[in-house]
Amino acid sequence: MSVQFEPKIVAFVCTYCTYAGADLAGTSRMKYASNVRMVRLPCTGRISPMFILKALQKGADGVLVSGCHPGDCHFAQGNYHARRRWTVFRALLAFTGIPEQRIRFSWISAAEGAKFAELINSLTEDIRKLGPFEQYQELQKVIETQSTY
Amino acid sequence: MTRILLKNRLDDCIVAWRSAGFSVLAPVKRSDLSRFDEVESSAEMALDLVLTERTIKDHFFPQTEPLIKYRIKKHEIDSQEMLPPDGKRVFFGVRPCDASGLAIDDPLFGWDYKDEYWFKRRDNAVIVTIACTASDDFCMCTSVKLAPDSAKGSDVLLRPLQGGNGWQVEALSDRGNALLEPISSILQDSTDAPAPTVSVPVRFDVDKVMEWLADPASFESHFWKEISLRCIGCGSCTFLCPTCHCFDIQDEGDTYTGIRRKNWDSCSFAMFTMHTSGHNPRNTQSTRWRQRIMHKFNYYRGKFGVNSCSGCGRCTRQCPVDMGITETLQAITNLPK
Amino acid sequence: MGLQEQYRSEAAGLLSSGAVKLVIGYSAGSTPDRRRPVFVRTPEEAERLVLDGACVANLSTYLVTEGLLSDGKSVALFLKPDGVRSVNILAAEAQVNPEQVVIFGFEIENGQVKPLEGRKASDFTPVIEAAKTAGLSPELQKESERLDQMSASERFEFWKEQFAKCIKCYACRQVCPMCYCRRCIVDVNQPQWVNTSSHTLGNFEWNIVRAFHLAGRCVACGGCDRSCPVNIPLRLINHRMAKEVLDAFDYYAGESTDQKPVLATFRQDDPETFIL
Amino acid sequence: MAKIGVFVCHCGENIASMVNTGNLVAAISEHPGVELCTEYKYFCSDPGQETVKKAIRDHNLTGVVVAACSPRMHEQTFRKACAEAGLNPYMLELANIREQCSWVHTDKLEATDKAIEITRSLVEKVKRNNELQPISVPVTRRAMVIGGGIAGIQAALDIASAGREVILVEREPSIGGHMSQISETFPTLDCSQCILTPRMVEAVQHPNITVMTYSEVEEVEGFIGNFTVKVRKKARYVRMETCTGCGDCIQKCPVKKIPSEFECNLGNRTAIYTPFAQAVPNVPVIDRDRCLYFKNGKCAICKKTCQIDSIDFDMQDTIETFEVGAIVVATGFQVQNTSLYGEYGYGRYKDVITGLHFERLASASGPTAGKIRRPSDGTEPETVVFIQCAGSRDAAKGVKYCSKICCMYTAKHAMLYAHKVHHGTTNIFYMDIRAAGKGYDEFTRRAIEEDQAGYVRGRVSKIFEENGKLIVRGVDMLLGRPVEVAADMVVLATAMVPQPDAKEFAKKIGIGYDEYGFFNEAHLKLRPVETATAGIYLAGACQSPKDIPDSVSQASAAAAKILGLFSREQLEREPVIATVSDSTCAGCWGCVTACPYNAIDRRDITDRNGNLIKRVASVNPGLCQGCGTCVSFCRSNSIDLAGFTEKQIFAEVMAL
Repeated sequence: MSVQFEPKIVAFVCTYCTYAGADLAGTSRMKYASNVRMVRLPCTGRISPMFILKALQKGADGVLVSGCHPGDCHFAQGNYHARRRWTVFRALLAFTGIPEQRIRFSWISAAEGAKFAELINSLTEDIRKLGPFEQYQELQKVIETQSTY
Repeated sequence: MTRILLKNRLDDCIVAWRSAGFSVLAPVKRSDLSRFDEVESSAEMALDLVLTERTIKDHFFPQTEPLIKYRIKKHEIDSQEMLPPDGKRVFFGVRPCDASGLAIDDPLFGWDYKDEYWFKRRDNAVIVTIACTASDDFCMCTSVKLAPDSAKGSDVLLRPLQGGNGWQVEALSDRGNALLEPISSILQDSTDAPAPTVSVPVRFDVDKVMEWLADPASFESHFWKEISLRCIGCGSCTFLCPTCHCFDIQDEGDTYTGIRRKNWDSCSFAMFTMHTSGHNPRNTQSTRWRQRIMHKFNYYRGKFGVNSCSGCGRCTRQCPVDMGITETLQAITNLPK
Repeated sequence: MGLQEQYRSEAAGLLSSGAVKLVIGYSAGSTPDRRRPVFVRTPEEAERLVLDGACVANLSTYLVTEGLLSDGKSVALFLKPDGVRSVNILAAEAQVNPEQVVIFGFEIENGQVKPLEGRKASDFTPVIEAAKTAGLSPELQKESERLDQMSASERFEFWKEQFAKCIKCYACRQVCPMCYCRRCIVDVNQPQWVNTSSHTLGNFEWNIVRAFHLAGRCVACGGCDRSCPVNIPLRLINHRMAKEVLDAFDYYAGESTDQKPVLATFRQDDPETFIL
Repeated sequence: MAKIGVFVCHCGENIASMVNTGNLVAAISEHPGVELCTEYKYFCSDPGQETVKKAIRDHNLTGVVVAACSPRMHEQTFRKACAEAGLNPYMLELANIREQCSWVHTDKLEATDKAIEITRSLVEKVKRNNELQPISVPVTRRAMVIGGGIAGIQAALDIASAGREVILVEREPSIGGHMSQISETFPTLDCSQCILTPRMVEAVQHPNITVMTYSEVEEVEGFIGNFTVKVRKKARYVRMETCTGCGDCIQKCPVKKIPSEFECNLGNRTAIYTPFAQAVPNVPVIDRDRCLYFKNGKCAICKKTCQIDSIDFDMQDTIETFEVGAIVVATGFQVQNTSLYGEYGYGRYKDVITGLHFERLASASGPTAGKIRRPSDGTEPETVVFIQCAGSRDAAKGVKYCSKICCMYTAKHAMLYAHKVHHGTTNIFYMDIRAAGKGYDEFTRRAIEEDQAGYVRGRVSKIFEENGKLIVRGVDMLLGRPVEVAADMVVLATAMVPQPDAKEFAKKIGIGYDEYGFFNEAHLKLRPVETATAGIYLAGACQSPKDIPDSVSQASAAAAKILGLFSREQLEREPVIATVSDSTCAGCWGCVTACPYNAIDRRDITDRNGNLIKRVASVNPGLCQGCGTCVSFCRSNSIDLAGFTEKQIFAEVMAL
C-alpha cells in the first residue's frame, strides 16, 4: 500500500469570524483533517496577495483565505475590499497557471464551526486528489541546487 | 594553405566535441529570445544573427548564482559552499565583441581575489569566435578600437569563407589548439579565401572621449543632465552588456535554511547606491548615467588599462528610450573644444 | 499643414508665451525607424519634434519625474488616447495636477497620425468613453484566449519558460507611468516579499506582483512589452487584468481624473461566485 | 538576541491526550532563539502563571509563547502575567494547540506535528513583536445630540442630568419632532403633548443643555473623545435673544394661506410662524421663500409690529464650531410617500389620508380642534377604513420591513374615532396584528372588544370615488370572499422610512447605513446603540422603526454609553493600528479611499523653511480600528499594522 499523499494547506483567516469559527469547531469537538495551518489576521482586509505567494514558496499545496460573510465584517468593509482583491488576484494566478482549485476562498462566520470543519475536510480531499503542487515546488527546488551555468 | 571547417561537417564537430566531454553552446533562438544555449546539432544554431540579444557573459557570470547553502540551528549555522559545475564547454559562434568582453572582465575578477566562480568557468570554456561579415546600425566595435575580427578573448577564430560554405579556422591559444584536436580529421586544408569582414563605421572618437572624461571639470558638467534626460533608469543596458559586472549579495530563505546568492546589480538603479540612512549619493538618473560612462571609459581604464566596452552596441539596440553609449560618446566627441 | 508642423508651431507658441516650460515629444531616433523622447525647452527646438506613425511610446511616464511639476508650471506632451488615460490615473492618484498638463493628442490609424481635439485631459473624455465602448484589444483577447484554453499546467509551463528569461532589469517597471513609487515593493527587504534574485521563482513573484499592481491601472500602452529586452509577452498578463476588472467591476482604467482606484473601492453586490 | 520562553500547557488532558507534549517541548527547545521550553498541567492557573512570570524574570525573556488554548480564551490572562513580570504584554503570542489542534484531530502523531508547526510559527512571530503601549486619547467630556425629537431630548436630558454639557441640534424651528404631532399615545392614551412638552421645556431650560434649533450639522471631523462639529445656524430673521414670543407678528402677517407642514397640510400658517403653539423655543422664524419682504422688498409689517424690534431681515446663516467627545444621532424618520400606491388614490382623493394626518385631526390642538372631519368637505365621516401595511412588508412597491408601530396606532385611531364619533363604524384591513409590548395586546383587544374596531384580515385592491363615497374593494381572507366598503374616509398606515437625506448625512458624519438609509449599529444584538464609528451612538427611529418607549430606551442607553465614556479623562485603546512610512509613501491616497473609518489623512512634510517636500498619508491613531485594509492596498508597502506587521506575518509563514 502506497502512503497517502498529505497535502500542506495554509489558511489565512480573520480573527473575528473564521478563526472564531475554527475555535467553535474545536469547542464542539468536531473532527477534521490535520493538514491546515492557520495564520491569524485581524481582518481579511489585512490579507495581502504576497502571503499566498509565500505560502506557495514554502511548499503549500493549497491555500485557503477566509473571513466574515459580506455585511458581517467586524471592520464594516474589510471583507468587501478583500473580495475585490481576491477576484483580481485569483484571475491572475489562474492565468499564470496556478490552479484555481489550489487557492480557495470562503466566508465562515464565528458560528459556522461545522462549515469550517467540513470545508477543511473537503479542501484536504480535493487537494489530495490534485496531488502535490510540484510545478511550483520545483521552482523552489531549482534554486536550492547548483547553478546550471 | 589554411585549415577550414565546412558547414556540412559542423555536426560532426559537435559529435566529436561532445564525445570529448564538452558541452556545446551556440547561438539559438528559443522562447522568442536569442542567446547562447546548449545544442546537440547545428540545425539548432542561429549563426546568421548579427548578435544574440543576450551575451555569453551570462554563462560566466550568471544573473543569479548560489554561493552558500546554510542551515540555521539553535546554536550554530551550518554552511556549505556551492561552486559552479565542472563541465568543459565550447562556445561556438561567439562574436568578437562578446569574446572581448570576457577578456575585458578577466582582470576585474582576478586583481585582488581570484573569483572562483568566474575563473572556474573561464578555465573550462573554449571560445570559438566567428568574425563578422554583417553588422547593424548599432555595432560600434571599431569605435572602441576593436574590430569585426578581433581575436581578443577568443581561443579559436573562424573567418567565414567567401562562398559561405564554411570557415577558415585559426587557433589562438592552447585551449584553442586542444579543441581542434578531436576534430582534426574533420578540418580540411584549403586555399579558399575568407570573405572580407564587415566594415563598421567609427561612430565616435574614443580618444577624445577619454580625454574629456579624464578632465575633472567634466564631472560636474551640465552635459550629463542633458544627455540622460530621457533615461528611465532600468537596468537593460547593464544587464545586456558583455562587460558590466556589478553584483549584489542576497540571502534568501526561510526560518530554517537559506542560500546566499550573488545577483546582478545595476548602476542605473536608484537603489544601487542607496544608503541605509536614506541618503543616496547618486540621487538622480544623470549621476547614474555619468557613473556608467565614467566607469567604462575612465575609471576601469585607470585601474586595468582597458575600456570596459567591447562595442557590441546592445545598450542602444535594446534601450527602451533609444539611448546608449554611442549617442553619449558621439555627443562628447562633438563637444566644442 | 501636416499635424507635425501644426503641433510644432503650437508647441513653439506655448514655449514662447511661457504657457508651458517644457514640451515632451518625439524626435528622430538612432535609426530611421526609431523615435525617441525629446524634451523641448525653447521655441527654436520645437523644430526637432517629429510626429508620425512610429511615435508609439507613452510619454506620460516622464510626468512623474521627481520635481518636474513641483514648481507649478505647465508641461505639454504628445499623447495617444492610452497616454491620456494614464494622465487621468496619475491625476486620480494625486501624482500629477492635470491643470499643469497640456496635451497634444493624436491617434495612429493605419500608420498615419490623426489629431485628437482638446488640450486638457478632461477634453478627451469622449475619446476614452468611445475606447471603452469599443472594448479591449481583440488581438490581445485572441492571444490571451489561446492561453485560457490550455490546461493550468500547460499555462504554468508557458509562463515558466517566459519568466525564466526575466533578468530583473525592471525596464517594464521603469517605463510604466503607473510605476511611480519611489520604492518598489521588490526593493523592500524587511521582509523580502519578492525574491530579488532573477531565478524563475523570483521572476514569477515579480511578474505576478507587477501585474497585480497594475490591475485596473494599466492602459495597455504596451510600453512594458516593447521595453522587455528578453521579449516576455507582458501585454497578455496586463490584458488579462484589464479584462477582469472590466468584466467583474465594469472598470476601465483612466476614464477620468477623479476615478477611484478599483481596489480601494467596492460595491456590496460585487460578484463573488468563487467564494465558498 | 531573542530569548523566547515557550510554555506548553496540557490543559489537563485536553491537550496532553492528543498532543505528545514531550515531543513538542523537545522540538521547540531546539528551535533557534528559544531560551527555555517547559510543560505544565494548567498554565492558566495561579501556579502556572507564576511559572511563566518567574521564567520571564529569571531568564530575561524577550518574548513568550504559550502553547495552549485559543488567544480568544486566554490572551488577556497571559498578557497580564507578562506585564506583571515586567515584560511588555504585547511580547506574547498564544499558539492555539487546543481548539485548533488537540480537540479536532484523532491521530496523535499528526496532532503533535501540527502542534509543533503552530508553535514554531508563533515563536518566529513573537521574535518580531514590538513593544506596544495602549493608545491614550483625551476625552472632551461634552456631547452633541443631533435631532430634537423625543429620542434626542431624552438622551440630552440624561447626559445633562449627569452633569455633562450637551449641545442639542434640531433642524426645525422647534424641538419636539414627530411626537409633538401625535394626538394620544398608545397604550395609555395619554396626550402626547402633555407628556412631551414638559420634557421640551426641561431641555431648553437645563443649564447643561444648549439647544440649537433651526440648525444643521455641516461637518464632523475627529474621532472618539475628540470630535469637531460644525453646525450651521440658519437665519431665523428673528432675534432669539430679545423675542418674547408674544405672537403679534404672526397675527399681523398678511401671508396666511401657507399649508402648515406641522399640520400635514391640513391647516395653514403664516410666513412668519412657529410650527405649533407649544413650540420650544417659542420664537418664530420667517419663511424666506414665502415672505413678501423677501419677495419684493415691501411689507415688513412684522418688523413694524414688533415692539421690541426683534425682526432682523439682514440676519445671515452662521457656522458655529463645537468640540465634543461623543455624538448621539437621533435624526428620526419620515412617513413614506404613499402616492406610490396608485390604487389607494392617495393624493387624488382628499379623504384618503395617512395615519399622521389622522393624528392631527384627532389632536385637540390640531386644525379641527380634535374633531374628526373629512378634509374634503369638513363633514364627520361615518364609516372609516383603515389600511395597515400600506407600504410596509411589501417588497414589490413599498419596503420589505415591518414599520412596527402601525398595528398599534391603527388600533388607537380606531379607538379615538369610536370615542369621538359614537355612531361611526371602522373597518381595519390588516395582514397580522403585531402587538408585542407591554400592554399592547390588551390595547388592541380593547379596541376590538370595547370600541368595536372592525378588523378584516385581507388586502385592499382598489379605492375609487362614487357618489361622494370612497368605495374600498378588498378581500376578507378569513371568510375567503371579496369585501366592498363604502367609506367616508380612508386612513393609510404608511411605512416609516429614513429621512430623505439620511444617506448623505451618514456619509457626512462617517457612519454606515443599510439599503434603506437606516443607520447601522455596530452589532445588531450586542452593540445596538453604538455605530461602527467609535464615539457615535444611535437613538430612535433613525436606526429602524421604533415606537416612543423603544426610542426613549435607546436614547437612555446611548446616554449611559456616553456617560461611561465620559467617566474617564483618557481613553485607552488596543495599539493595533496602522502607521505610514513617510519616506516611501507615494501619496496615491488609495489607502485614504479604502479606509472604512476615514482614519487616514493627507499630511504635508515640509523642510525647515516650510516649503512642501511631499505629501504623505497619515493614520489618525484615534480613528484607526486596525483592520489592515490599507496595508494590503499599499503598493509601495509603506503602511504597516502594529501587532500584525509585515515582518511578523512573513516570519510566521516562512516558519511553516
